[in-house]
Amino acid sequence: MLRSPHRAGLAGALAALLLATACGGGTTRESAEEAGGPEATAVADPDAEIPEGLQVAFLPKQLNNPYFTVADAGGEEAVGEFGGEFKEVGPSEATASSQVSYINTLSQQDNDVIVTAANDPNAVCGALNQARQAGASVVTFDSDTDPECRDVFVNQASAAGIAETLVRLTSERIGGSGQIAILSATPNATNQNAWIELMERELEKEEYAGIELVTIAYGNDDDQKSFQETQGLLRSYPDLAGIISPTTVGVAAAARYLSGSEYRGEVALTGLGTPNQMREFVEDGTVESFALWNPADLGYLAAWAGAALAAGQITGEAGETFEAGRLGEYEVGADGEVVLGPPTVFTADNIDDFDF
Amino acid sequence: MADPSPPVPPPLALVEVAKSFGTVRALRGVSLQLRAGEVHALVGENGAGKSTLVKTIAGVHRPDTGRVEVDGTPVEFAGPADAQRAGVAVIYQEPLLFPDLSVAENIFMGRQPLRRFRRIDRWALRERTRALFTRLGVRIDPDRPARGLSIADQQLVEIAKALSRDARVLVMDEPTAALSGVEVRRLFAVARSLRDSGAAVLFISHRFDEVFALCDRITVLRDGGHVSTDPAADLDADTLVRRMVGRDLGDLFPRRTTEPGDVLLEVEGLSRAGVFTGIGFSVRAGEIVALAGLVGAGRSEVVRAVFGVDRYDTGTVRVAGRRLPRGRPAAAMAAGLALVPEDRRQQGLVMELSVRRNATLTLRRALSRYGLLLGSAERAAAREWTERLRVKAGALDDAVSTLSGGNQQKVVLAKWLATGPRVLIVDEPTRGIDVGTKAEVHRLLADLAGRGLAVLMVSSELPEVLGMADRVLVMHEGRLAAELPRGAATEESVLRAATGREAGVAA
Amino acid sequence: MSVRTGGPEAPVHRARGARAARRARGIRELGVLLALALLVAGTALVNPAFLSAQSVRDLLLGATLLCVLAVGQTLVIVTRNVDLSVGSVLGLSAFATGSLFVTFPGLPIPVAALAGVLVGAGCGLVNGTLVTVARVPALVVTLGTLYVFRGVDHWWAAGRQINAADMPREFLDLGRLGLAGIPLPALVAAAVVLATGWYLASYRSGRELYAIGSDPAAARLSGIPVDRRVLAAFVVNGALAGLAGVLYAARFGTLDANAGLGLELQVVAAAVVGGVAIFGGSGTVFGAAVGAVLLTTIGSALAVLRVDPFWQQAVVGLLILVAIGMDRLLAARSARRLRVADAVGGDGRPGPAGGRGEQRRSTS
Amino acid sequence: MTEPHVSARPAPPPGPARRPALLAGVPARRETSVAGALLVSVLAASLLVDGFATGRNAGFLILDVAAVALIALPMTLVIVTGEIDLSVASTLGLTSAVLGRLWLAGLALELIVPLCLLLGALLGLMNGLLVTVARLPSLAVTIGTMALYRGLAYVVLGDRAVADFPFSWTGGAVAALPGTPVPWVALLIAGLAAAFGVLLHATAFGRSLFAIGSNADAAAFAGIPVLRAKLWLFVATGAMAALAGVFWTMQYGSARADNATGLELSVVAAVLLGGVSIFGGVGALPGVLAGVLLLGTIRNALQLADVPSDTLTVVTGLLLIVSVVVPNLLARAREHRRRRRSAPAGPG
Repeated sequence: MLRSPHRAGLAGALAALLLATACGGGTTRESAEEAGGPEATAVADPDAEIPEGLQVAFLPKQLNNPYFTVADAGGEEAVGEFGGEFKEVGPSEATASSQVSYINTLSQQDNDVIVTAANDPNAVCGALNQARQAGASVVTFDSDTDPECRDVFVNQASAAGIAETLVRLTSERIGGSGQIAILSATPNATNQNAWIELMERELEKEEYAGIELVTIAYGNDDDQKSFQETQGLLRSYPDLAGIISPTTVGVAAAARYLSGSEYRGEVALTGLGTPNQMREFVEDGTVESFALWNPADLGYLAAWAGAALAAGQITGEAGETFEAGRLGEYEVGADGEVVLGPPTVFTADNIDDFDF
Repeated sequence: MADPSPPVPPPLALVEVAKSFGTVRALRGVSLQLRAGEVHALVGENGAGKSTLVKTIAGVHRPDTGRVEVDGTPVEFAGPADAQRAGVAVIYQEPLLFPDLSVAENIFMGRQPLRRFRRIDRWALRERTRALFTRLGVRIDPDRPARGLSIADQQLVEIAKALSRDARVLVMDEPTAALSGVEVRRLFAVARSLRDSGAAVLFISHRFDEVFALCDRITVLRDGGHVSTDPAADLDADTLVRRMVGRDLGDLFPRRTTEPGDVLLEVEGLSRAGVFTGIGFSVRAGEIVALAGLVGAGRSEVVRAVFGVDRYDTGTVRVAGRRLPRGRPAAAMAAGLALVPEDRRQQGLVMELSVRRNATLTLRRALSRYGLLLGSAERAAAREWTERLRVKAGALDDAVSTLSGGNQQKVVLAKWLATGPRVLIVDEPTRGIDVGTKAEVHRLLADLAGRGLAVLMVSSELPEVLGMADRVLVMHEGRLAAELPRGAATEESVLRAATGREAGVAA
Repeated sequence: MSVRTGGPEAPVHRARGARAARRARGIRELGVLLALALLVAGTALVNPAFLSAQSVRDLLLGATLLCVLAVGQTLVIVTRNVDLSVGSVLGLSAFATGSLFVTFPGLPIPVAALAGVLVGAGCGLVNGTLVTVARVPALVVTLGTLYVFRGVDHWWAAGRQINAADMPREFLDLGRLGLAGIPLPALVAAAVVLATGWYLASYRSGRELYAIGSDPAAARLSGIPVDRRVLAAFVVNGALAGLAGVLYAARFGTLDANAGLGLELQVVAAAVVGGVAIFGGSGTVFGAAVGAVLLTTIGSALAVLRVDPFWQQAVVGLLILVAIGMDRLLAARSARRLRVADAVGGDGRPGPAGGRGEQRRSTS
Repeated sequence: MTEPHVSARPAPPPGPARRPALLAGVPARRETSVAGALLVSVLAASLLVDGFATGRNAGFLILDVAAVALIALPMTLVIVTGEIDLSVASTLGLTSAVLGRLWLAGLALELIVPLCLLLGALLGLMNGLLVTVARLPSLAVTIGTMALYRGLAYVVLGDRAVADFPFSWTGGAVAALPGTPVPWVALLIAGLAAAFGVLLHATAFGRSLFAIGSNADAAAFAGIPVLRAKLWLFVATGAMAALAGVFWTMQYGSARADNATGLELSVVAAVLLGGVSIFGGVGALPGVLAGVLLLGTIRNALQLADVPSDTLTVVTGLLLIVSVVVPNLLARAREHRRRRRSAPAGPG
């Protein structure tokens, strides 16, 4: 389907340019036809064996991102358990275009399972679908793509669970009233937006009536930018009582800024962070508590989900179940989502139990 | 060379120095002694090898064979710094200034007076510069940047630079070309005082009056070879010219008799603020008109404006009665104008490109068919013109930079003649080319004029001006100072007008 | 690129009278300073918190890295070269410093810092050698080493991240503490600016850098050891990028292989905005430093003003264009004035339009 | 020294009558070694890397380099004249953002695309005017517009992504020619490459570009409208960057302001690798195409061989340096030898 000569569009545009003719009713947003992914017609067989030597490739947003290094290590553990071959590839810059190039390579290499975290929910779609047509099972984790383009999405935590946890942590810390701001990654990060939306809904609840969400800032998951944005927030909103940063880069940068400023201990900060990055800020009192799932578990589950797909135990339909090694049994939810579980809350009491 | 070597070895000597550039043999075994306490003149035509000799002394070029001796000891200059350490200072023909730096810094670059901790002593820097300028009798602010200095001022800064080195050997490569009479006299006074304090001075000039006024001995170079070295007292100008040219002057300039036809180039009231003012003249078919004057008088600027490479503020240019738009060389070319520019390497040719590409650069459109420019058409056109002008080139696809100066100039001429011009402007047509080619170029110009072209020739060489031109226009400080018909044009009358000492027939 | 003139139509001579020239040069740096003052004042009017002690500290801290890098870049640009690899050098040196602490936990801080600087100097040496010995244009060399150094960094880091916890507390404090309210890194940057500026203005070799950029051929003929000076400029620039890497490590505490990614064009932009001519020969480190502060302040000011942060980059781009446009305008105006003045009065000498040596020079 | 038959180099082999003529315009130097390197790496990859020598992979490879190739074509001409345009990737991004914005506004793609190309031409025109009329150095100008255009892209679309383009376009962009694995965009690139190649190597305009790049003064003295030529090249570069932007958006099905960030360096690297001198005056379009494909091939082969991306980065950089250093050193060695040979042997 993708290979068919549907090139009328661009060629037509060139022709239109050449003839310098304005056109009347062309392809507009309203008339856009829906793109369809490959149809999932297979039937799940819950008892199917996971074949030996399954080739599982992890394609994170970028290499050199410690979060993904941990997640991929979890994946490697799982792949070892079911006797497959693990590999991790990826671009050194977190761009969708280089990810596409890697997906193409993986499908060219006939990998059985591709586990990826998408840099752009749509840009990688075409390549993923092509890989699926070539026989690969596609699992997304951390950042989903358009559901059309993958078989299963392993969600780190239910969006509602994250939103609820973060709002609760903040509220506890600021005593239930005051101005708060959100420091996000990029505005088109799917998961960030979902969480922000749910946090806004959560804040509408009676118990949080005293809390006002004043703004959302974007640090682009860039340390220095997040650092600057934190400064900007505190400059613009002198009465700011709390910041929620549901991104590991953002929360670490914000914590570092606060810990070196006069606002330490004055402004409540919470968010999603890794224990290793946040340890010193918990110890010095900048941060009281923060949350995260265990990325190693996330990778571990994603690998198992991929194996289950490849084996035919599941097809991505809601209600199917599969075994995920030490994590036990999981069920596929609506839209092919598998949820890892509620986030872990880290405080000074338990942070030393974790090393990632 | 009759005179015996002095008992004291000379501060600097060249022994059998030869130097080639590609196929061009710039120096062929030249020996030269610069003695302490003498001003030594070096004369020769352009292209005789003077500049190469200077650059060898300066440590820029290393001789292929032969050697340089300092105080009788052979030395090898690895670079200009070595020569400077040996006490050689050079004033180049083209000033080598750093436009962004102040005049004082230009003079003392690398030798700035220092204070404690090897810091530059700005105060001393300024004062020493002032002192130098006082000695030269000029007024230039030591703190102004070199950018924007007039040619003469740049030359003076160069002279000050050389003076500041307290050199034992001072080389001056045409230092007076842009200077006024007063400045020249001051320069001579300085040179003499240097000589009297025991320095050796090498003086290069085209002006025989200066050579005879200043110098103790005179060396003549021709075609890269040494011709003679004699005490100035034993020589006269005619002998020098004969030795420089190697034959009688008459041979160089073809005799012609043509009746001037219609006016083909007409310039009226051409002005560009600060460059030239109120220039007006005309050139007829079959006529060769020379535009003479000192370097920096604005001659090249005028012809560039006429051709459209530079803009002008007011005035008109007409070719065969049709007015040319300003600043559009393409339009000038279409009207039948051609300009062989002054600086062959920088303006006339694209040195990296092949002979073929250079020769057909002006014909790009004419040679295209259906918008395509094919190599075959290009090659044919290039071959035709290079053969007509007898360009000596290895292959048409060789880079033009591999040719000798004379052959390069022929390529430039070929490129312009190929456009079939009605008016040919040549700016310094024989600068830096050998005598043989020079004569060829002169014959060619005469021939072209004979066939009805209007030729406007800018030249700094008086013999060329006097030998070739039907009329001589003389510029002085951006204005036309005189218009002299062939009969009235003499070395003296032209020079007088060029130095502004006397107004001739106002144009 | 076009080291040659754009076109010969008007061989432009930035002719200026002495006073005009000095004034113009002063004006250029004053102009940037004024723009900075206006920006700060304007922002402070809208939000007085912008001038609070904390905020000013943040501003200074934010400008530190760019400042140090812009100073080094100025050294190179002044010689008519450019170094695009500084972002990668910073990343490499930052990671090197961090890894040293990981490998040798008890390492004295000065040793680690020195090592970081040396890593940078080594990178600079590679660039400088390729430029001077192999005679490859600096733009090409440093575009290549931009990839190479970053690749080495990635290969070394191999997905690891060095966290604040891996580095000594005292080292991280260097990035935060300060003297009399001024953060230490900002003091270091100020020292670098002053020292380099002083060196460029007061030492022979410093002035020779300008001479080289002003006219490389003339510099050679004047006996200036051009290659050695250019090499030195690259090495010092590398060392300063290394120093910036050390400061980065101290300040951010979290190091992965992407530190300083894409910083190179910002650095060049800071220098250009600060009045350093892109084709060498003129400009001061003070200008470059003010340019760096201006660029970072724009970022902070827009964040404080809650201007859509998306505008930030566009504003920076516009600023660069305005800066080089102003340079050009000032030069053209004083050239015209001098040309006319020369023609009308004074010693009546014609202008220097025939100056051959001038024509090839860039009219930037 | 005086050969009676001044003839061209013996390079072009006998072939159809018009081929040598066209080829003669292409100087055979650096670009032949780049083409050789391309050939060698393709052969080596085919033999050594599993899955490289398949039609499908070739398709992937071409799609990967498509945007770089499209922009490298006009960039070659710009660099040949001694200028540079670093704003191309930002022009691509801004085009992509505007495309997305207009699509959100409900316009038809058939209308949006020409508008985008026009926009690209205008952005190029702005660069060109700043370089030619204001006489600013292109390096500085395009560093400025690089920031400006990318900034405007964010202003237009923010950090959003617009992705709901019809499949006939997104799928069509990456579609293959019927019956082959070759994406149709290869044909587009080939056609445009031929057009730019002819323009550069076989027209009066192209000839003048080399002259401008080698010596702008001499070019002006030869009546070449130096500034106008440069202006047009910047316009063409803008338009081609916009075309690449449209293609990129459809290829990835996602209009974003940050599309193709940093691509300008890849483009410049490919052009330089292809033998174009950064100082202008030297270069050939076939060499640049070979350079683009060489970079693409090496990337693709190393990826298939599971070589990590950091190695790819190093290889790209080294290739660029080596491609300039080696010929430079060789030329100097040759010059040195020639001088030593010719010096003592001059005829008396």
